[in-house]
Amino acid sequence: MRIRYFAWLRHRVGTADEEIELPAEVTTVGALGDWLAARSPGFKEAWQTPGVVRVAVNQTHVTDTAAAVKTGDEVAFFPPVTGG
Amino acid sequence: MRIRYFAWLRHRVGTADEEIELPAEVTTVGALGDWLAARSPGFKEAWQTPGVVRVAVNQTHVTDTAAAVKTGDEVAFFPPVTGG
Amino acid sequence: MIRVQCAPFDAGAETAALTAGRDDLGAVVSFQGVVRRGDGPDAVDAMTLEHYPGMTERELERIEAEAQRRWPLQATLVIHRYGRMEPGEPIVLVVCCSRHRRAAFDACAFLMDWLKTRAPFWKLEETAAGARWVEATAGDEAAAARWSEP
Amino acid sequence: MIRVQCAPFDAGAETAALTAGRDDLGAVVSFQGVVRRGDGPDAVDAMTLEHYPGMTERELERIEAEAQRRWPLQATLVIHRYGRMEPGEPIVLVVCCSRHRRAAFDACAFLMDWLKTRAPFWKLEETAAGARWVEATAGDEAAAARWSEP
Repeated sequence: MRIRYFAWLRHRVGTADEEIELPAEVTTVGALGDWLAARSPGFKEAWQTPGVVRVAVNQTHVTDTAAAVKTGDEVAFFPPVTGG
Repeated sequence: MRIRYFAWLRHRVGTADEEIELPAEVTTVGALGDWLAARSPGFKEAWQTPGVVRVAVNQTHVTDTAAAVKTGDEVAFFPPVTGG
Repeated sequence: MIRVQCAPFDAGAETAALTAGRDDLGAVVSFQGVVRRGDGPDAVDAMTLEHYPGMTERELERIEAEAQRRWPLQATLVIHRYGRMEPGEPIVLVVCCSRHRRAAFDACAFLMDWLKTRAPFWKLEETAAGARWVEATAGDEAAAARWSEP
Repeated sequence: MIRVQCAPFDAGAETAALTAGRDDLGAVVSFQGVVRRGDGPDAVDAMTLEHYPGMTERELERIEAEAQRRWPLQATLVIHRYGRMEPGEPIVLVVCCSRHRRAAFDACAFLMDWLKTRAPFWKLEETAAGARWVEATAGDEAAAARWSEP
């Protein structure tokens, strides 16, 4: 599974993207975030602060942490957008 | 006093503008309209139909028929505007 | 800035001139009205805009000043044509610049709504059935009324 | 039509190309967002827009399709830049064409409000005090929320 980070979350994590082997028990966006948080203190701090981290699965916004993720998906984590 | 007519009201009256000698007893927009209506059947029909004739005194919209007019003013009569 | 003219205008060039060299504008909203041909027997071959020289300029200046009073605008432009024009030609251009987009959008919509009900212009359309004066619409009155202040 | 690009664009030329040869458009509303320098210690020397290639295009297409679903639009254009830009440079252009002005105004404001809260762009500002990521505002969330359907 490909994981991508953007903007200041990319700085906190220290990488723009990474390939991970998705553990079998990680099947939702929420569980994936928790699993990544256990590996990265920078990500953990942001992930545990409400309203700070947004998620897209296969380039589509996801707001429900119960949304499914599976091997082969591209999952992105980023702060609220500020374009326009 | 200079009187001006625009758009289809100009066609009805048959002139774009005219100079009149303002009778002493005509001191309001309403009285002026009535006085002009007595001279022009085309103007009279439009003037007596509610909401059809708009008035400007010295190039400023006037909505109150009791508004004052006097010798030297420029008074314009026209249909609701349709620019833009 | 307001301008009343017979000649066509280039909306892009006018807007570029208004904003040239400025780095304090966050939002530039523009409205351009264009002669629309329309369909069927009502199709318009051309349109002639009559206006009231002198009052037109004064009224547009009043409307522009009112927009500047209501919103924090850094630059405004109103160009309105008169005379004969064909489908596809521009009739009117309104540009509003502000730091923030909401003020620019609202001011531009307001300027058009007030212009439509106050600026002394009248449209004469040429169709296959002959020439006819365009009638004012209740929709335009309602649009202008939504900007009335308490 | 949507476009994501690093190079600057000419709003006037883009709008002219969109409307060229058309006589069925009554109203053309455009929004242009520009890098604003700002004042004092917060003054911005430059700004870099990061984005999510691929998702950006998809999201802009979704937003444009939603506008076309909600309003009778005859042509739409969204151009958004990424990369480094200086005060006075254009960031984004949205153009909406419709027969009537209200639809064009509303659709253009809607596109900007949704774009501001959904399109995956992030602004990094360079100031005298260093670089800082722009924070999302509650105002933008509120602006987007006013378009929610029942």
